[in-house]
Amino acid sequence: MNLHIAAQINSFLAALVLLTAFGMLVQKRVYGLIHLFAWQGFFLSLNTAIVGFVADRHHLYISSVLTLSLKVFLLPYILHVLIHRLKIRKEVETIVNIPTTMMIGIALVIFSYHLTAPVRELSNLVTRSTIAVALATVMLGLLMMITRKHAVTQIIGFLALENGLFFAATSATYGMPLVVELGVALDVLIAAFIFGIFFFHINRTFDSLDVEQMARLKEGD
Amino acid sequence: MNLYPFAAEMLQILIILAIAPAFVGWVRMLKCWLQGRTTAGLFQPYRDLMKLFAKDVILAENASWIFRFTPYIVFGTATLAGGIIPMLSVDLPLAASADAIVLVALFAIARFFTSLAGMDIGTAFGGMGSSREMTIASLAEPAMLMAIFTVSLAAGSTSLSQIVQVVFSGQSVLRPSLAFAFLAFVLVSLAETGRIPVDNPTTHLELTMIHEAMLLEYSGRHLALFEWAGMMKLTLFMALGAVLFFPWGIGTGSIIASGLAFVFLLLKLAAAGIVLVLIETGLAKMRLFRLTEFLGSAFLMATLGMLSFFILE
Amino acid sequence: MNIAPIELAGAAVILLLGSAVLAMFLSRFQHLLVAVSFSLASVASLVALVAGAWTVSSNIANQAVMAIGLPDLPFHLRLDPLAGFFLTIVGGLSFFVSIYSLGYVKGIIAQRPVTRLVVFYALFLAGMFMVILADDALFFLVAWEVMAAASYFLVLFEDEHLENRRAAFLYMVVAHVGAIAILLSFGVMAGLVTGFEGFHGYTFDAMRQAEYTPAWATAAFLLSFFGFAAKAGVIPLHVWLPEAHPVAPSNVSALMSGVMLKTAIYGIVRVTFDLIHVFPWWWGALVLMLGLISAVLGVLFALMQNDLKRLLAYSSVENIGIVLIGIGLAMIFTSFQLPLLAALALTAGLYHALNHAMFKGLLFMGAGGVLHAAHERNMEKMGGLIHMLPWTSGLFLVGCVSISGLPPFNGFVSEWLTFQAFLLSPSLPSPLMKLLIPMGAALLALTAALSAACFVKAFGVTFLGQWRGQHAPQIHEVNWPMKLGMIMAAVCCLFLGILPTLVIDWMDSVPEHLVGSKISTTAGAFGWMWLTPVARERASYSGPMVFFVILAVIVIAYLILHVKKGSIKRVPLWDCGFEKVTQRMQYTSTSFAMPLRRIFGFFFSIRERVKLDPQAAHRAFPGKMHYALRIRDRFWGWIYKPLVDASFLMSRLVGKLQQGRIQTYLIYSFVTIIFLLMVTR
Amino acid sequence: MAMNSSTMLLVLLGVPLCAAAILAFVGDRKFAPEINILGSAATLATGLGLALEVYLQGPMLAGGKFFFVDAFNIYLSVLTSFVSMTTAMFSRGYMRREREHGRVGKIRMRFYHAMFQLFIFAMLLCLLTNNVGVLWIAMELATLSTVLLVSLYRTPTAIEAAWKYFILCGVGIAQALFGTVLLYFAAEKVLGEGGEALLWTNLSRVSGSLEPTVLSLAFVFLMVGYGTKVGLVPLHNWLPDAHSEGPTPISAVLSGLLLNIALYALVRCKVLVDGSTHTHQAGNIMMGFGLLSILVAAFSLLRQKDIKRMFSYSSIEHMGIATFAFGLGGPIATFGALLHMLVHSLAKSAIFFTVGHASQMHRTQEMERIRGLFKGNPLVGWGLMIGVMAIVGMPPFGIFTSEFLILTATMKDAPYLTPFLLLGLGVTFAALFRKVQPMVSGDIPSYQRPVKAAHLPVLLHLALVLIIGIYMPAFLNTWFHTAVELLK
Repeated sequence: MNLHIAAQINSFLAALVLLTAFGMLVQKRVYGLIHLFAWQGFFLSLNTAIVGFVADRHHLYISSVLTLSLKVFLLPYILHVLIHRLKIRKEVETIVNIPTTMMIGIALVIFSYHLTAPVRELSNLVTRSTIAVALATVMLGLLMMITRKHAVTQIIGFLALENGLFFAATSATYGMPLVVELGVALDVLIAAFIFGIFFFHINRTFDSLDVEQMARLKEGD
Repeated sequence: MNLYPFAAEMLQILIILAIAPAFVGWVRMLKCWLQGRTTAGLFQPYRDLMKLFAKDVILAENASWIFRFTPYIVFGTATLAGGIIPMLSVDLPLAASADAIVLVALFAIARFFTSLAGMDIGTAFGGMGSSREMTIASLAEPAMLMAIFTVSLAAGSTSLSQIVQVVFSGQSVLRPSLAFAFLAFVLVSLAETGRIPVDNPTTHLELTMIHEAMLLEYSGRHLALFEWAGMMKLTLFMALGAVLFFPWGIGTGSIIASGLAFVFLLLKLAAAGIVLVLIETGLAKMRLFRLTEFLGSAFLMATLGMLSFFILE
Repeated sequence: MNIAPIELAGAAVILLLGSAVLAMFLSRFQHLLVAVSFSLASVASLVALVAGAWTVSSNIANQAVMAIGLPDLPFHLRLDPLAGFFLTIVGGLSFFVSIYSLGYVKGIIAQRPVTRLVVFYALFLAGMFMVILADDALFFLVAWEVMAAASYFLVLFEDEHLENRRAAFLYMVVAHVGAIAILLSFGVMAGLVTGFEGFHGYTFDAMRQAEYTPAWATAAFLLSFFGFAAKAGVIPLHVWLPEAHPVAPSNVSALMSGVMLKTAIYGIVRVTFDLIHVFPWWWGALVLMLGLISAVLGVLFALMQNDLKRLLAYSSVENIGIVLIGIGLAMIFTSFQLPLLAALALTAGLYHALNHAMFKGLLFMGAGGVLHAAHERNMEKMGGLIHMLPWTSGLFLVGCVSISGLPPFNGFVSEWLTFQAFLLSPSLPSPLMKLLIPMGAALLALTAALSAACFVKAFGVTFLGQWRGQHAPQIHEVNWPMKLGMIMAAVCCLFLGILPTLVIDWMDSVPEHLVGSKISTTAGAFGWMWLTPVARERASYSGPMVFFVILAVIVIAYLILHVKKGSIKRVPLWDCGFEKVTQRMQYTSTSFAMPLRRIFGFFFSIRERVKLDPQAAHRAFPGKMHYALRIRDRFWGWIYKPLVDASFLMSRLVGKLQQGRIQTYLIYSFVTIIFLLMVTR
Repeated sequence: MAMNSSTMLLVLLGVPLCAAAILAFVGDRKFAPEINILGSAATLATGLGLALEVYLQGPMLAGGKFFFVDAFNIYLSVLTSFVSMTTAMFSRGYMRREREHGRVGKIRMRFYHAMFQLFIFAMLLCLLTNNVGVLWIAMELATLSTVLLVSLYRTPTAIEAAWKYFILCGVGIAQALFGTVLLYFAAEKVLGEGGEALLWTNLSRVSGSLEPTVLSLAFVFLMVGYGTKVGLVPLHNWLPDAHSEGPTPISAVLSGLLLNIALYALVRCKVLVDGSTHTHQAGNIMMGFGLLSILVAAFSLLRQKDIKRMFSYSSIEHMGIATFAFGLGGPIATFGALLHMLVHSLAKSAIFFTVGHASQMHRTQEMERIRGLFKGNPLVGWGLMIGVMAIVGMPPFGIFTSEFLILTATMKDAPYLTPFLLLGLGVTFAALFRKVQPMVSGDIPSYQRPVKAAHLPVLLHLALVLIIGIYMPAFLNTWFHTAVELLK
């Protein structure tokens, strides 16, 4: 297929990624969050594969497969198991109310569009328009971590942020060198295990996963 | 080298030693006349000294060597001071060895040791006397020095004989700076020599006495030395004022001149005595803490003198 | 064989460092340790003294480079007359004090191990020597801080007492802040030299060659002056001094007051006259003003003290003030191109520095003797020691007379010279200066008079009268090394007082180097007996004459009065017809200072409380009275407390940044990114 | 034997990895600490050998351009392996006592030892890799390997600290990855895509022709990312918690080494950005962060109660100084900054050793209850005192030299900032002394227990700091100068 269509598909997927990001921002239920995260991962890997196909970078296939296995199956599975094991309340309450969060999110999207303008001018790739989306996803992930007061949601936000980075990598530069991709994937994997362990510890010590309780170490009096 | 200056030096010292009691006697006589009492005569002080010298010394048990050493050092400094103030002649060998500042310092030595002697015995009065003495001194000395500085700025020198010469040869003596300095000097010398209104030399009422309180335990030759030194100090201050501010007739070399100078000196001292007595009978003794104002005004005078030296002259 | 003075000085430093290391190994045999290391210290000090004196007299400047420090910036050493002069001061006093310590520290062994004292004593001396020898910014500061740190540990020696810890802490903080200021001033000077393409700008030589713009020169001067003033205890930076000096062991306080403050003076002279060497008159005016303030307030605070060593410490503030007066005058004269007068003023200042080292060292050693014998620092409890400590009291008296500026001792000479410098101010072109500077002379006179009062009190209350405590303790005279140390210092005081001309002849190369003129040509013009700084007509002083005439009169009078053997009867005190007088009726130091406290009270924050016994029959006849007096100097409340409060407030605010919730932290980084993106975009 | 440099380099990285693998199984045995020490010692030996090579032959590429050794990173690698060895020595006795006190069990000991070596490996990889991407990965690995060490004691505060460490550093490092992506994006234009484009050697070669706008954008993310790891205010909040809650050996290496590594990464990136933008913008940003860190840390120091927490704030302050100096640029400031990184990590880890002993002697980290160390245990007392003297910049210790250079350079280039530095340093000094003096001085409290202190590490570190202060070896000097050339 020609570049034009590829570019359209690409930007369409980008839109979907952004959508899922927003979805996570407003989603209240934990399982919902995990599903959305899985979907985002799926779009991501799909996008990667397409970019790999269009620009025939074969190592992108590998990373797409990695993404698929890691972010669509493995991580959501782990999270499921954990949540099941730890019997977490299904509802997760936010600190800031949803509409405000939305507003901030939109502002962030605009901001990141504005920021990435120079990069867009420079790029001659089909995927150049999507870098703004990538940055936005990163920002939204961060925003989510800020607005949620639950360990699991924070982790999901963190992973979403990671997704954003990955998306940036593929969309801005047709993917980082393979060794880097692998390394990043490895790190994510380790991180996954670590937060798994953490959930247990936190749950045991504070008998809930509410990070609000973890505010003993402080200076202010 | 001609021995003349040394002769003049010795002569002057001897004269001071000799006439100091007489001057005090003169002052007392005047006072008696003013207060309508009969006088003990001009020579009573000599008799007192004789008597004291003749007496045995009685020391407190815990008097240390300082107590016994002090009278001598007081007397010594007074004598040296007598040697360096040019009264008969301006070229005294000793005068070169000590200038106005040293003169002040000499009196400071005497005071320093006197106060120590006052504290040596360990009575309340001795300590009180020393404390007050040092307080007054620390206010009086700056004023004194300022007065002298004014004069020495005018004369461009701190060496006494130089000052005397300059002022002597100076065309006009009606310089405002000198006038102010003189006023300051008078006030200060009242304080330094412990006269009314600062201190009453004749009192022995414990709470009012200052200088006497330190000498309370002294007797015999020690007391005599103190008394004599005190008389010399008074005389010297008067003489100093006389030669610094009214240096007429000061000798400049020859024997005749010195003889003339001696006559002039006697006249000046007589006049000074009169002024002193007038002041003393005119005023009453001040409270200790009024002295701040008294000496403060002395200091002010001196400062004004210095300012007027820079501004007016 | 021929060796340069600087090699001698270096040898002294190495000897000291060696003895410090040695001391760590000897710590098991305390007595041996004391004997060995303090004799080493005294030898080293003597060597340094020789090196310094030699340099000054031979009027040479020789340099050396030690290949340590940074490879690009090895330690530069230089021994010129100025350095030599201060090396002489430090070496001299530390020689006396080291001898003294041989006896003094032996007395401490019984109470506690003294290894720390010994080690840091050696380091302290080494530090001071190195400060004087240093010829580049880095080495200077290293030496400076070694000195500070060593003295800090010496102050902390008896670290179980709270007051020692407080004092040490305060001292260290002030010293370090001062050191940073000095560092920055060197930064200014070095920066102007090279622009930091290389390291050679840090050498003093390079700084000497540099051309300074007025603004930068002023910045450098102000910074360095701040730093050095903090070390010298110039009011208002003096608060640490009266805390730190009293609590240190007395031999150390002698050194701290006697010579450590002088290194700060050295620094000021070095930076202004040598490194910057072209400056406007108002620098001098500033120094002069601060000097006057320190002199007057210092002596007033000293007067109010009841702790002997504290009193001495405050009087150091005063004397540093007097030194600064001389230096300030010299700076003013220099800036108006009056080299001869500048030389006079500088000589006066430096001479006073020398004198102060001698008599303050002597006094602190004496105080140490009292402490050693009576285990008491509070004068209110002492008295009558002259009968039990004849030597100590006599030597202490010498110190008192000298510091009170009475002829024929040394204190008077330097004050006299300073007065002369003051009286030469009419030759200044600026009318304002003409008018104002003589006022300073009045303040100096006030200082002199007050210090006389202060030391009458110190000596009188401590040594004269009778023991004020309940029962007089068994007090023995101090041992010989201590006596020896004090005697030597006392002899120096007399010598410096009687034969100033010789000393001034000797030290004349210093002003010659710095302000390009010397006063010995006039000073010694009429023979060694007559000190005539400018011209004989102007002023002249002959120490020997004064001394010998007074002596002669005393002897004559004594002989005359003792030809016939007059008997001396010892009787009890005359009690003025009161009840039996007890020793509790004596004037105490508080009551002695009372009139002056009333007069100058507004300088202090005084809280005075008199409580009458409630169950007295009538308030005119109180059963007993309770009297409480607390005197503080106001600067603490004015300057330091606000600073402390401000910094704690600040830290509370900063603490609010971090109140534990992870979301907040995330927001921080979020905001940071946004902000930075805004900035860069 | 003569290994060529690249094998030596592989050994250098391999040893800690193997040690980690071994210790993962036998880490709870009696001889585990010895293995730990042995591994670190071997690492150090190899590091020294490599350093010698570099010193003789200059910078080199190895492992097919994958590794790169120059004056800048070799001295940090030697430092890293050295401090890790001394820390291993220290942790031998320390962890045994912790185990006796029942604070850690068998599994955790195993975990501890393995992770310790893994952490060393990660840091060395960080330093030696030539690939900016791998640099990032190694950095993340270093974080992850220490997260669970921080929570080793499983106390609520420990877990909280570790969680914050994990999340904040994770987020931060993610920003860094974004920056790296942008960097790659810009590099690709010049170098063409593929692994080549992320090699630092290539990047620095062509940095002049990299797109400035992109790089300045990238630098923001790199700055925030690695800055979080350096612990620069306001990204520092995890640091005091993490450094104070973990076992003391870990605090020592975290404060002494990891911060250096992060700063290293930051500086590498700055060089590229400067090369491309030719403005002082990056420098200014770093100066801003540095100054803010110095001031905030200084004032926070005033209110500390926990001894380890206090010293982690002082680490923030010193990292601030180094960052400030690197931002300031210029030969002398950079020289000072490099020296500062070295001496700070030596002095700081020495302090943490003594602090560990002190807190074990009193069974607490509360400074109120730590007293009389001079008398109680001279080594610990004087070690702490001298260490603090060094850390606050008293001569004749090396930190004074570096601060001297930095401050004077500041006086030259940015005089208006010196008052703040003066304030910061003054307050830090006062704060530290105010707390330390009572701890060392005074009489022994009743509840103090004697411990057998590990002499060698403390003495070794302090001696080195002293030597560097009064007599810096020539080879160090040449290294720094070549490094300064690299960082121009």
